[in-house]
Amino acid sequence: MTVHRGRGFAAINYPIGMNLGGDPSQALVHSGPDGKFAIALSSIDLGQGMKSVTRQIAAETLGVPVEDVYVDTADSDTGPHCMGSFASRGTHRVGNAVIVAAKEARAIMLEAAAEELEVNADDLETDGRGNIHVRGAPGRSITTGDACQAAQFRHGKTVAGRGIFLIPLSEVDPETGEMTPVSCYAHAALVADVTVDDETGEVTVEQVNSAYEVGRAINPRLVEQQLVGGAWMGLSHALFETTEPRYPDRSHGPVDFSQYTMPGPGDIARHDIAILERPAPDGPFGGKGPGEMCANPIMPAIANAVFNAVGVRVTALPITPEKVLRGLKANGGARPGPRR
Amino acid sequence: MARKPLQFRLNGAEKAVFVEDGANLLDVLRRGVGDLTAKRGCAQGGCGACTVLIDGVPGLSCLTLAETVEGRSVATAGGLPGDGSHPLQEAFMAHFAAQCGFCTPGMLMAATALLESTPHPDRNQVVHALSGNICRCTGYEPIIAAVLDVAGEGGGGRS
Amino acid sequence: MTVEFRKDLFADERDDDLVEVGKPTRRQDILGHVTGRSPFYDDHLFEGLLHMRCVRSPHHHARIRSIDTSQAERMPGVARVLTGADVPNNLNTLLGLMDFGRDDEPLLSTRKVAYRGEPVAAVIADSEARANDAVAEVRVSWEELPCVFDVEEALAPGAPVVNDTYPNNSFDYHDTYDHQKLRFGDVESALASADRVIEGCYEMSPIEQAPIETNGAIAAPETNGRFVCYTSTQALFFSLATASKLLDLPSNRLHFIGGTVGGGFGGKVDSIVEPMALLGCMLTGRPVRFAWDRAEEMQVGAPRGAERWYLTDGVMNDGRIVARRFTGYFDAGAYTRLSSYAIIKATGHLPGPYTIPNVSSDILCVFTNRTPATAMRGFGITGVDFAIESHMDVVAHEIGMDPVELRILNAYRDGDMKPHRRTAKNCALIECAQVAAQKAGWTIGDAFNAMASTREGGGERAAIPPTVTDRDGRIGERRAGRTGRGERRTIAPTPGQDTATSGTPARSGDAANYAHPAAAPPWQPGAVPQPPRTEEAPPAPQAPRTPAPGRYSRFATNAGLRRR
Amino acid sequence: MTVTVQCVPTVAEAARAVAHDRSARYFGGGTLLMRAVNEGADNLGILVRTTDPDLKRITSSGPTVTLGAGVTMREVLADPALAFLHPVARTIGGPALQAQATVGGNLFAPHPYGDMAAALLALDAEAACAGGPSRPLADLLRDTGATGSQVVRSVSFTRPEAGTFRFRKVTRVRPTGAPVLALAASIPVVAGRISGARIAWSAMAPRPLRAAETERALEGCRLDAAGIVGALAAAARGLDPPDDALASGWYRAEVAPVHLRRLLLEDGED
Repeated sequence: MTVHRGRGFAAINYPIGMNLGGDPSQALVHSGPDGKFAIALSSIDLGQGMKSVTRQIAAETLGVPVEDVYVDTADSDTGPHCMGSFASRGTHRVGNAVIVAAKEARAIMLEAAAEELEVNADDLETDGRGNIHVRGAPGRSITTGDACQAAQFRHGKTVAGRGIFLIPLSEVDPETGEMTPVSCYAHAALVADVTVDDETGEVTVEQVNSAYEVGRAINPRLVEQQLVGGAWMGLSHALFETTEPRYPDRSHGPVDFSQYTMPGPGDIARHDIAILERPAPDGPFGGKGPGEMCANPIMPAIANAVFNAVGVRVTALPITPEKVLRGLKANGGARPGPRR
Repeated sequence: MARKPLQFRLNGAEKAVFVEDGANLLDVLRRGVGDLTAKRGCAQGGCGACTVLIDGVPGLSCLTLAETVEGRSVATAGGLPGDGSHPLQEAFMAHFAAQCGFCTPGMLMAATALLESTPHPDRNQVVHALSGNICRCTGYEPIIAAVLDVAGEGGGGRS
Repeated sequence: MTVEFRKDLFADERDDDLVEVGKPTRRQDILGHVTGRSPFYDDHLFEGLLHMRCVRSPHHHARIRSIDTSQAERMPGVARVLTGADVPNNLNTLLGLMDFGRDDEPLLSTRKVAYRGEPVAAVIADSEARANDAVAEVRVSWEELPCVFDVEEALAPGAPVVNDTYPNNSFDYHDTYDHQKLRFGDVESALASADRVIEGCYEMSPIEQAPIETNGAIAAPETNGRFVCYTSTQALFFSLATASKLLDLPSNRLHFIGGTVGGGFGGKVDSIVEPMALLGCMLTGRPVRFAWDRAEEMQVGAPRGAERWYLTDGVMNDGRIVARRFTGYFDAGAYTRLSSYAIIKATGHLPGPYTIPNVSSDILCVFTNRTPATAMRGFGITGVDFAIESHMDVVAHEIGMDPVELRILNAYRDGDMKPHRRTAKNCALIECAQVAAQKAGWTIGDAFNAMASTREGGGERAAIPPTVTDRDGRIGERRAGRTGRGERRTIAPTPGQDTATSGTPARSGDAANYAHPAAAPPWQPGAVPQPPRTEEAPPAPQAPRTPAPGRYSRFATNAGLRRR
Repeated sequence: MTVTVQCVPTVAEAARAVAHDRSARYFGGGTLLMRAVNEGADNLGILVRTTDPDLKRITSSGPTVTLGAGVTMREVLADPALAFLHPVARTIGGPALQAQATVGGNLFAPHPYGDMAAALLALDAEAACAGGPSRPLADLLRDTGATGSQVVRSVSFTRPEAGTFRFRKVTRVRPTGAPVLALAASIPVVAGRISGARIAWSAMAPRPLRAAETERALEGCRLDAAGIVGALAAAARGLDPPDDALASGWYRAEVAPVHLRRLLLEDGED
């Protein structure tokens, strides 16, 4: 038996938001009587962190501490329209809608503060810790809570805002495919190190080194969650998963987690990540949305690493031991490529 | 359909319910006594989202015939502190070890069982302890790191 | 595992001095998760809850002769048995909300089934066990039909018709073609003059989203004639609007609650469980829960569809890729769902993150007798990325070039023109490649380490070349072995064009001049396509459905998507 | 279908109840039957279970080991005297499943399960059935099929000599996935020659089974690369490896000799 080492590379870009646009999302922001804010969305948190990302974006825009913001999602009676949580659109589309809504609410809060402090609202700034100062005169300040209270109980104004973000729908030319598919792209490149057992065809991913460009990491730990989990899923797509193992034949489709395989906690590879941030001009604080693109580069990188290790090019996912073994037999054994 | 009386302790409290013949413990917990913390991911024994402790031993509540817990003690994530102050809860929060949160109660119970029998497990023991619990979001690494953190074995090599 | 932030890169484009953005704040929902209290749809208790289970086709393709529910209705605990006749508006396509494509899928099928597991009836009973018992008592008389599973076989003359709404077994684009085109430059000439022509074929497997929480919904009567629906949906208003249409119910009588979902990955947008649970609720007056079991989630719930990609690259010996041609087949399964749309997305993505002066693609959405495909993480992109990046490795191997250097050499840069005729900006592929290689200790040449996305783009690389088009693949030209090489015509670029819409190019218009393979009848202007048939004809092609005014809403009526 | 559960005090009564009604099934650990109940399998009417303490009995101190059919994988793992079986029990599901899965249930688990059954075959175990004599496990499995109605009380076997029992399981998912294949072996070596070897497979046929031709080919051979050549050639002979989502029958047959060789030559130090 020989275990061969191999190394593969892949690089990808990924379109952010629903293709062609036409996918608005809306947000409503309002303050309670004491300056604690609620954000109403109809966007879905299916684990990607929608509530948390929009909460930070809202707090940054309002100029209040993140603890003063709570995001409520997905009650169609109270939440405004949202297209949905898919197509890497959450951070970009919903985040932008939240900014629009939060800016409107912030302006009302600052107007109330200006009236209380008897200054021009343009001269006010927030410190992000719950205070509104006169620029250049930090002693003259009012808390965001007091400002919101004043707005509602003395000035008769709602500290509230409405936001929508829409990239208008693009046409598609039938003859050339001319279109405006998206407004920005995320990027990634990845090196996978594998070993291949040339008697069994088994592939083990030993190490992953990656670079992901995400625009702006609104929350670095949430980005990390996506990248680590997404690379795991990509590895799973590369080596394990399919609902139709005899595609296009429909037989032996798995109906449980014994037969539908995914890497277990004993199969995970060490993954060292670099995060790059080139802000998207139209993203919320430059943010793009790493949730989908992070799963993609590892699939071809593993396929390329297997080729480098034993000279077998598996062109149909998943790269099962059987496919590798058949390739080895067709080639008359392993044909290791250059060491990299 | 026959219904049978069933008494057991749930997170220290006595429970008495009538259960349908052939009912599994998961349905009895969720619909019979209103403990919704055990999750139904497959009802096949394959995902671990419904993991509970039965007399301190981890069990898949979906594969447990409810009547077999007569007179026994069942522990669920519902018995963990509501303020997240259990060391495992704290570690899961600090390590961002949950995304959608659906597998989390089962993971917590599997990890609880491990740490009660093996207070200082190594990584391999943690991997084995979690091997019946599927997480589709995190790639397991943050969960393993969280459990190792509680075990005092460091956080899994974060830089 | 380590994570590093390369704050040194693109630092001048970024304000890192923000208060909350950029902070590793704990998730807002984390306490709910670690206490087991986060409220998923199934964590809402209702007195007198009923449970729904479906009667599903055991066949891949069959005509329904009859459905007898009488025995099931008499079973203990059964509240109601539903069939397609109970669905107020029993035909839909998900992207109808975007005015894209024709309604092609029933909620409960009445005439025929086109995939194994297709639902034809549903039982509502006071427990899942009793619902299961009654499902076994629904008698369906089937007449099996020939079936087709392979995307290219489905396009062959004589293949069984999978989906009567699309009798060619392919989605109709722009009322004109059986595929979506991309044409940029002159691929054939560039291939002819390239040093090397390198071909490949790559396949993406069907994949299950596998959220640990399966699809499900609970619908219950609310006061004042409204219905509440707790749902696992990924797209609340998408599901609400779909339910409103299928149930012919004004949307303000529906109250959807969700937002805390046990994983989705694209598998919770199809909006099936919500209208089903609501229909059950409307007809019984009681709360109804419809939750897929794991087997349904894996084999009936729509997967990421299979894809097959043929790539041909024209490459110079120095590594420059001068032409790239794609022919892609998306396996939609039996109904459209979202596959037609994924193809537009894939078209806009080609040829990957590279600047290639001549690019063409033909991508088909093909109907086969398998579970309908839908969205999954990386929808429309993941499969072609696997194809492109596998093929890049093949090219590097064939011409003896370092794989990382090949990518950097061809990478798109700020100011370059993309084949969909929009200028690239905000690029970062080169930097990602450099950083990943550096982390892995993969040595690349100094010249490649010195390159940057922000430099040496645009200029000649911003030009739109004279483009050769063709009218290959008119609707009705059903055949396999597509080449993407039809009659050629050249359209000149519009002067000064960069981000503006070019408008529809002029056509020479004489269809009789275009070449057709012998196997397919020549397309005639105005003729209704008549593919070879092996079974009885479907109903006459439907007129576009006119929505009952005010009954349900559309999200968009823009011409770009209305072109079908 | 909706089921009725009967609980009886003894195995003997359970066996009688099962024999009495065609729709009755003996309910052991429940890992397979409870799933069938949850999924509404239509061939279940009565589930018969018993609280008979005999089923939980382990006799492991002497030369003859007896495991009650209701002994769980977790209980096997808790017994240091059963250390040779720990590599088997440890890979059968995660800890929660191990606490429910029983030795008796594993004997009748459908493909691809049955790792413990393969181990017991390689140990030449006898099965004691309720209301019947003990019989070789190999015969019981051959005659019963995967969904047998036999109620097994216990299995017994002679404790293997140190270093003679080996187990190897190939999974797609580590550490406790379902087997692509598993093989167990008892390899006594007398005066440098293999004598009385027993090899058993799971997931290489519809049911776990002994590899008779391989065993014959090993007899009298040296336990080295040259000595096992004949056995490797015979590895997949007489087997009927099924196709499933984990692997095709072709793949299973193709790698069977590889894993047999690794078991014989590389796994000896475990």
